[in-house]
Amino acid sequence: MRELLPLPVDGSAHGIAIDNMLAIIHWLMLILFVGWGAFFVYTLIRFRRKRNPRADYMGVKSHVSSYLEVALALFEAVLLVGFAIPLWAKRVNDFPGEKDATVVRVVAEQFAWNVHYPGADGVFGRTSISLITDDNPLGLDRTDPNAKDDITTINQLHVPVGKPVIIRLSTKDVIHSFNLPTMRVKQDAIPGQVIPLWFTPVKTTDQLVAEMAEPFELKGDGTSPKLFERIAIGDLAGKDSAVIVKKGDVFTSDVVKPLMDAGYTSIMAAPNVTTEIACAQLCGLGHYRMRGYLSVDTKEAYAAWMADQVSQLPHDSTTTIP
Amino acid sequence: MEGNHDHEHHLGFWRKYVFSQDHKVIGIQYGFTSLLFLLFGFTLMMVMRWQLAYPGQPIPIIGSWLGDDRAPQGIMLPEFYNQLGAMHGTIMVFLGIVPLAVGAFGNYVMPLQIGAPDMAFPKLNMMSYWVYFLGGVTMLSSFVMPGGAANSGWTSYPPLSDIATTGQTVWLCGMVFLITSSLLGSINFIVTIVQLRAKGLTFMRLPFFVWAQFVTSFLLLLAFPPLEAAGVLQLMDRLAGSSFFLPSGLVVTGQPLNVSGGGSPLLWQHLFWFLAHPEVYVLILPAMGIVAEIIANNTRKPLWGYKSMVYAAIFLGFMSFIVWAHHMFMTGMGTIISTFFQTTTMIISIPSVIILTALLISLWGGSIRFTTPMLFALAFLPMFGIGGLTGLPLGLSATDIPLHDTYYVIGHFHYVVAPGTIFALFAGIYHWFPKLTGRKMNEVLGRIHFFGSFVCMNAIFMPMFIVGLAGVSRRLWDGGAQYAHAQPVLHWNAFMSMGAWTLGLFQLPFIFNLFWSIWKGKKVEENHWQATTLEWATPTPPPHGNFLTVPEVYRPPYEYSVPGQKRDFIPQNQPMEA
Amino acid sequence: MDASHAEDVRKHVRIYVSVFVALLTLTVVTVTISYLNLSVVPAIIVALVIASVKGSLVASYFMHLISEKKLIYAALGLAAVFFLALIFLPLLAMSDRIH
Amino acid sequence: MEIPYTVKARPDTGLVNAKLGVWLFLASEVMLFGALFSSYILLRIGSVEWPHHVLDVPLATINTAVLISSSITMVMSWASLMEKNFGKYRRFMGATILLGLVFLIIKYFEYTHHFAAGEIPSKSTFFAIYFTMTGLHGLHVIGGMIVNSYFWGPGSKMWKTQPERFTNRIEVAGLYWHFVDLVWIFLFPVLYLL
Ligand code: HEA
Ligand code: HEA
Ligand code: CUA
Ligand SMILES: [Cu+2]
Repeated sequence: MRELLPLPVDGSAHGIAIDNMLAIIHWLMLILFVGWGAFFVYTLIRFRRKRNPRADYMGVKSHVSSYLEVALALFEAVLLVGFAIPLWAKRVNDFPGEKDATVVRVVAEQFAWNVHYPGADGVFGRTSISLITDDNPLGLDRTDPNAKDDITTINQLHVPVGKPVIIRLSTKDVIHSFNLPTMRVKQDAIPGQVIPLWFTPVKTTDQLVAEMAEPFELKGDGTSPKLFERIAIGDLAGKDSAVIVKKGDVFTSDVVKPLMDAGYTSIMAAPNVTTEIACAQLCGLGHYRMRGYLSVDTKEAYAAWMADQVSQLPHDSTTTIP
Repeated sequence: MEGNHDHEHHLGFWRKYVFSQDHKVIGIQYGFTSLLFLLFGFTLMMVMRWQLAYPGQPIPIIGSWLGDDRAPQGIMLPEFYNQLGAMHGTIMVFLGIVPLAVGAFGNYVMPLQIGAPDMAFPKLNMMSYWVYFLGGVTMLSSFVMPGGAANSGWTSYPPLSDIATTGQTVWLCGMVFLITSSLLGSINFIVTIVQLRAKGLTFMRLPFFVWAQFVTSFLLLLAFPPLEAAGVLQLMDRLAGSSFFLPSGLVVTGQPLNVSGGGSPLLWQHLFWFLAHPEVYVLILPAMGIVAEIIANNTRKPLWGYKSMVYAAIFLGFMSFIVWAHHMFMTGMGTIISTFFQTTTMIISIPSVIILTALLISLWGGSIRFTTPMLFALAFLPMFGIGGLTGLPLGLSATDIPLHDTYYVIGHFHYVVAPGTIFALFAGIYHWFPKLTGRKMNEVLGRIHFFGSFVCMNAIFMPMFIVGLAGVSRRLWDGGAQYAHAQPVLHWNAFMSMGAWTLGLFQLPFIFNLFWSIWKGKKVEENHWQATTLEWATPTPPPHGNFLTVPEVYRPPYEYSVPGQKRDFIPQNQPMEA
Repeated sequence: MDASHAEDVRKHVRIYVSVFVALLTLTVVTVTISYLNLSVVPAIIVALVIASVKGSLVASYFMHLISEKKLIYAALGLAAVFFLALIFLPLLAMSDRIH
Repeated sequence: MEIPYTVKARPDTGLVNAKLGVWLFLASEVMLFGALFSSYILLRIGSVEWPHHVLDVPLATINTAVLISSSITMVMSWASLMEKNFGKYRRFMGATILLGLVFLIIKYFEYTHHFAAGEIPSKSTFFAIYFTMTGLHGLHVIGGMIVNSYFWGPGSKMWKTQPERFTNRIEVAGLYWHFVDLVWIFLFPVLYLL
C-alpha cells in the first residue's frame, strides 16, 4: 500500500502504521484531486464561449457539492480519531518500562550528536557543564561512581534489534531536531528541556541496507559502473564454493568476470551506506552536515560492540578522561 | 487622522506622485515596490538553486561579485546560503506578496469597488506605504552588515537567532517597521469598508474581493501585534542581554553562555506562529478574492454560492487564530494539546474547500472566455488544490513526523503561494491593467507568460514532494548530498533548479509587456471587460476623488447574463427599471 | 455619544468624579492587601479581580463603553477572544508535554 | 467627492471614521500587551523563584494615582468642549499633559535607582520583563503626551473653524489616553504587588 510513496526503508515497529496512514491520506488526496480536476477540465471544455455563447444565470442547482464537503469532513474526522490521535498517544504516552528497554541519552550540539550510555549499572553518571571540554563534550564527571561504567560516543548510536529504545533527548546550545528517517522518528531537541522518545527497531541496519539492493546485469565490460560503488548483500560463491565476493564487500571491476564464469547473470547490490541520524531543524551553518550514524545490530553484535567500548574505558577511573 | 485634501487637485510633483495621499497613487507605489521585491526575492532563490543543484561548485558570473565572506572563489558559503534562505522567505512573504496583494490591489481596487472617494485616512495610508518602504530598505541593508543578513530562517527561532550576527537585529527592526505599516494599513482598510460603502452597497452586496480584504485586515490587525511583542523581546535579548528565550545552562561551542537564563525558546515559537499562521491566510485570501472577481467576469455568470463563500471566509479568518501550533508538533507536545491543534487544523481545511468548490462550480453553465487573466485565475484552482491537499498530512501530527521540516513542507506551501497566490496576482495585474491605463496588456505575450510559468512552477515544486517523502530535510546547504537516504532523489535538485531558472526567463515577456503596454498597449474602452462592479463605473484612469457623481448601488455584485436582458451584464450602479 | 446639552454633561461630570474616587480607593485597597502577604493563589486572584474592576470602570465610563455602538463591541469582543487564546493555549501547551 | 463621516456619524453604524479607527487600534494594542502578559505568565510559571516586593511600591502607587488623575482631567477637558468652554478645556488638557510628565519623572527615578543597584534586564527575567513592559508603556505615555500637546497648542486652532470635529478629535485622543491608563492599572499589580 505504501509502496507508491517514495519513502525511505522502514525498520521500526510503529513505522508501518505511519506509512500506511500516509498512504491512505495520499489516496484520498489523489481521489479528490482527480475528481475535482476531471470536473474542472470537463467544465472548461463544455462551457467555453464558442460552444456556449450565453451563460446560464442560475448555474448548478443541485447541492451534491455540500454532501461531498460533508463527506470530506467525515473522512478527516475518521483520520483524526481513527488514526492520528491513537498513533500520537502511543508515541508520547505508552513508553516501555526502562528495564526492558535500551535507555540512551542523546545530547545535540552544533553540529554533532553526543550519545551517552548508562553502562552496566544502568545509571547515568553525573554531568555538569563546568566539566565540558573538547574531549569530554558531555561534561561527564568520571569521579561519580555511577559514571565509571558510562559509555559515551559522538555521532555513533548503536542499539540492539528487537528491543525498545528510549532516548532522552536534550541539547547544549540551539534547537536541533533528532531525525531517524529509517525509524520514522523525529523529535526537536529544545534547550533547557529533556524530551524522551522511543521506538522499537525490528530490522538491523544490514537488513535495511539489503532492502535497498537493486539487481545489476553482469555484461562483462558493459556492466554498469554504478555496481562498483555498491556492496554485496550476501556471500557470492563460485562453483568450487570459494567465495568470490564477501557479504558487505564493495564490488570491483575484476570480480565481474569470475562471477559470470560462476554462472551469475544478474546480482543484487546494495548502496554502500548505513542508516543515519539527521538534523531536521536549522541550527546554524553546519546544519547540513550534522549527520550521525544509527547502527541497529544483532544482539551479539551489539554485545560485542559494548564490550569493545567498555574495554576502552579508563581503568584509573578516579580521573576524568584525558 | 482625517485627510482634508481640499486643494489637492493642483499639487506639486512631490505631493502628487511621491508623498501622495491618493489611494490609487499609493496603490501603484505599493505595486511597483512589491514587484521589485518579489523579483529580488526570486533572484536570491535562483542563486540558491545553483548551490542546491551543484553543491560546492563556483556560481557562474555573479559568483565572483559576491565577495570572499559570502562566496570565496564563487563557491557559496553555508553562512551565506542561510542568509539567502531567511531573506528569501522574509522578502517574499512580508515585502513581496502581502504588500502586493493588500497594499497594492487592496489600496487601488477596494475603495473603487465600494464607491468611496478615497481611503478613510489618506495621510495614514501614505504613512503605511512609507513605513513599509523604510522596512524594506532596512531589510535590504542587513546584507551589508558584518556577518551579513539574518541567517536563522524566516522563523528566526531562538536561541539560534539570539546568538546570531548583527543582521538579525536589523531583521527585527525591519519587521517592527513592516508590522507598524500593516497595522496602520489594516485599520484604514476596515474603517474604509465599514464607513465609506456607497449608498445601497450592503455587506452582502460587496464584491468577494472586498470581503477578502476585510477579513485579511482583521487578521493583520489582531495577529501582528504578538509578533511585534516577540520582536521587542528578542531585541531585548540581543541588545539588553536579557534571557526571554534563553534557558539556563547553555553551552555554545564549548563556552558556557553567561546570561541570567530562565527563559523559554518555545515562547518565541508560540508568539511567532500566532502571527505566522494567520499570515498564511493573509497570503491566500486576497488571491481568492481576485480569482473570484475574474471568474465571475469571464464566465459571465454570478458566483455560485456567494453567501457560503463569504461565511467560509469569515470562519476561515476566525479559525486561523487557533491552529498555529500545528507548526510545533515536533516540539514535544502531549496528546491533549496536539489533539486540539490537529482538530482545529482539520476544521480549518473545510472553509477553504467550500470556497474552492464554489469557485469551481461557478464555472458550470458559464460562457467562459479564456483571456490571460482568466487563464491565471483558472490555474490558481488546481494549484491551490495541490498545495491545500498536501496540507492535510502535515496537519495530522502522526504523519507530520516523517514530513516535518522536509521538502514536503516546502512543496506544500509553495504550491499555495507561488502557482497559487502569485498566479492570482498576475491575473489581477492583467485584469485591472486597463483600469489603470486605459490600455490592455498584450495577449500573446500574456499567454507565453502563462504557459511558461505554469509548466515551470510545477517542474520546480512537484518534485519537492518526492524529495520530502524520501525524508530530505529543508534548509540544507548541499541539498542533502551528505545523506544516504537522500541519494535516490538527489538528481531532482538539478531538475528543480533548471525549472526555477527557466521560470525566471518566462518572466521577461511579462516585465516587457507590463512596461510596453503602459505606452504602447492597445487602447480599450472604459469598461473593457464588461464588468459589473463599481471600479468600472469611474472614468479611466479615475480622477482624484474617484467618482464624478456619488455612486449608488441597486443590485448584487455579479449580475451577469440576467435572463431577459439583452446585455449580458448589469452594473451594480444601474438603477432598477420601474 | 453627543450630550449636547450642558445639563447632562454636568450629570456625566458627576459620574466621572465618583469613578475617579472609586479608582483611588481601590488602588489603596489592593496595595494594602499586597502587604498582608496572602498565599500566592488568593493574592493573585484578589489583585486581578480588583484590577479588572478598575479597568472596567475606566473602560465603561471614561471611555463610554457602556453606551457604545455594536460594531465596537464586536471588534473588542474578537480581540478579547483571541487575547484569551493567546494566554491560555500556550499555557496548556506548556503543561501538556511529553515526559 | 469628499471623504464622508469625518464629522457627522454614519447613520447605519452610528460612528465617525476616526472613532472606529482608534477603537480598532486599541484592539490591536490589546493583542500587543496581551502577548506581553502571556509571556510574563509563561516565564513566571517556568521560573524557579520569582522576586516579591522588590520594586518601589509607594512610588508606583503614587504613579497610579497620577495616571488615574490624568485620566479624569482628560475626560474633563473633553466635557469642557461639550460645554463649549474652550478656556476650561485648555486648563484640563494642560493638567493632563503635566500629569503625564509627572508620571514619567517618577518612572525616571525608579529606573535610575534600579540601574544604580545593578537591577538591569540581564539580571533576571523578572527585571527583563519589568523593563520591557513598563518601558513600552512609557513609550505609549510619551506618544499620548505628544498628541495631547498638539491639541493643546497648534491643533486647537481647529476649534475656531470646526468645533464639532475638534471635539471628536479630543474624544478620540482621550480614548487612547484612557487605554494607556488602563494598561497601567494591570501592570501595577502584576509587576509590583504579586
Ligand atoms: C498561503 C499560504 C498557506 C495556506 C493557504 C496553507 C494552508 C494549509 N496549511 Fe500550510 N503552510 C504554509 C502556508 C500555507 N498553508 C507555510 C508558509 C508553511 C511553512 C512555514 C515554515 O515552516 O516555514 C506551512 C506549513 C504548514 C504546516 C506545518 C508543517 C510542518 O512544518 O511540519 C501545516 C501542518 O498542519 C500546514 C497545514 C495546512 C493546512 C491544513 C492548510 C489548509 O488550510 C488547506 C485547505 C485546503 C484544501 C484542503 C484544498 C482544497 C482544494 C480544492 C477543493 C481545490 C481542488 C481544485 C481542483 C482540483 C481544480 N501548513
Ligand atoms: C510568499 C512566499 C513565497 C514565494 C512566492 C516563494 C517563491 C519561490 N520560492 Fe520560496 N520560500 C518561502 C516563501 C516563498 N517562496 C519561505 C517562507 C521559505 C522558507 C524560508 C526558510 O527556510 O526560512 C522558502 C523557501 C524556499 C526554498 C527552500 C530553501 C531551503 O529550505 O533551503 C526553495 C527552494 O527551491 C524556494 C524556492 C522558491 C521558488 C523557486 C519560488 C518561485 O515560485 C518564485 C516565483 C517568483 C516570481 C515568478 C517573480 C514574480 C515577479 C516578477 C515577474 C517581477 C516583475 C517585476 C517588475 C515588473 C518590476 N523557496
Ligand atoms: Cu542541528 Cu540542524
Ligand atoms: Cu499553519
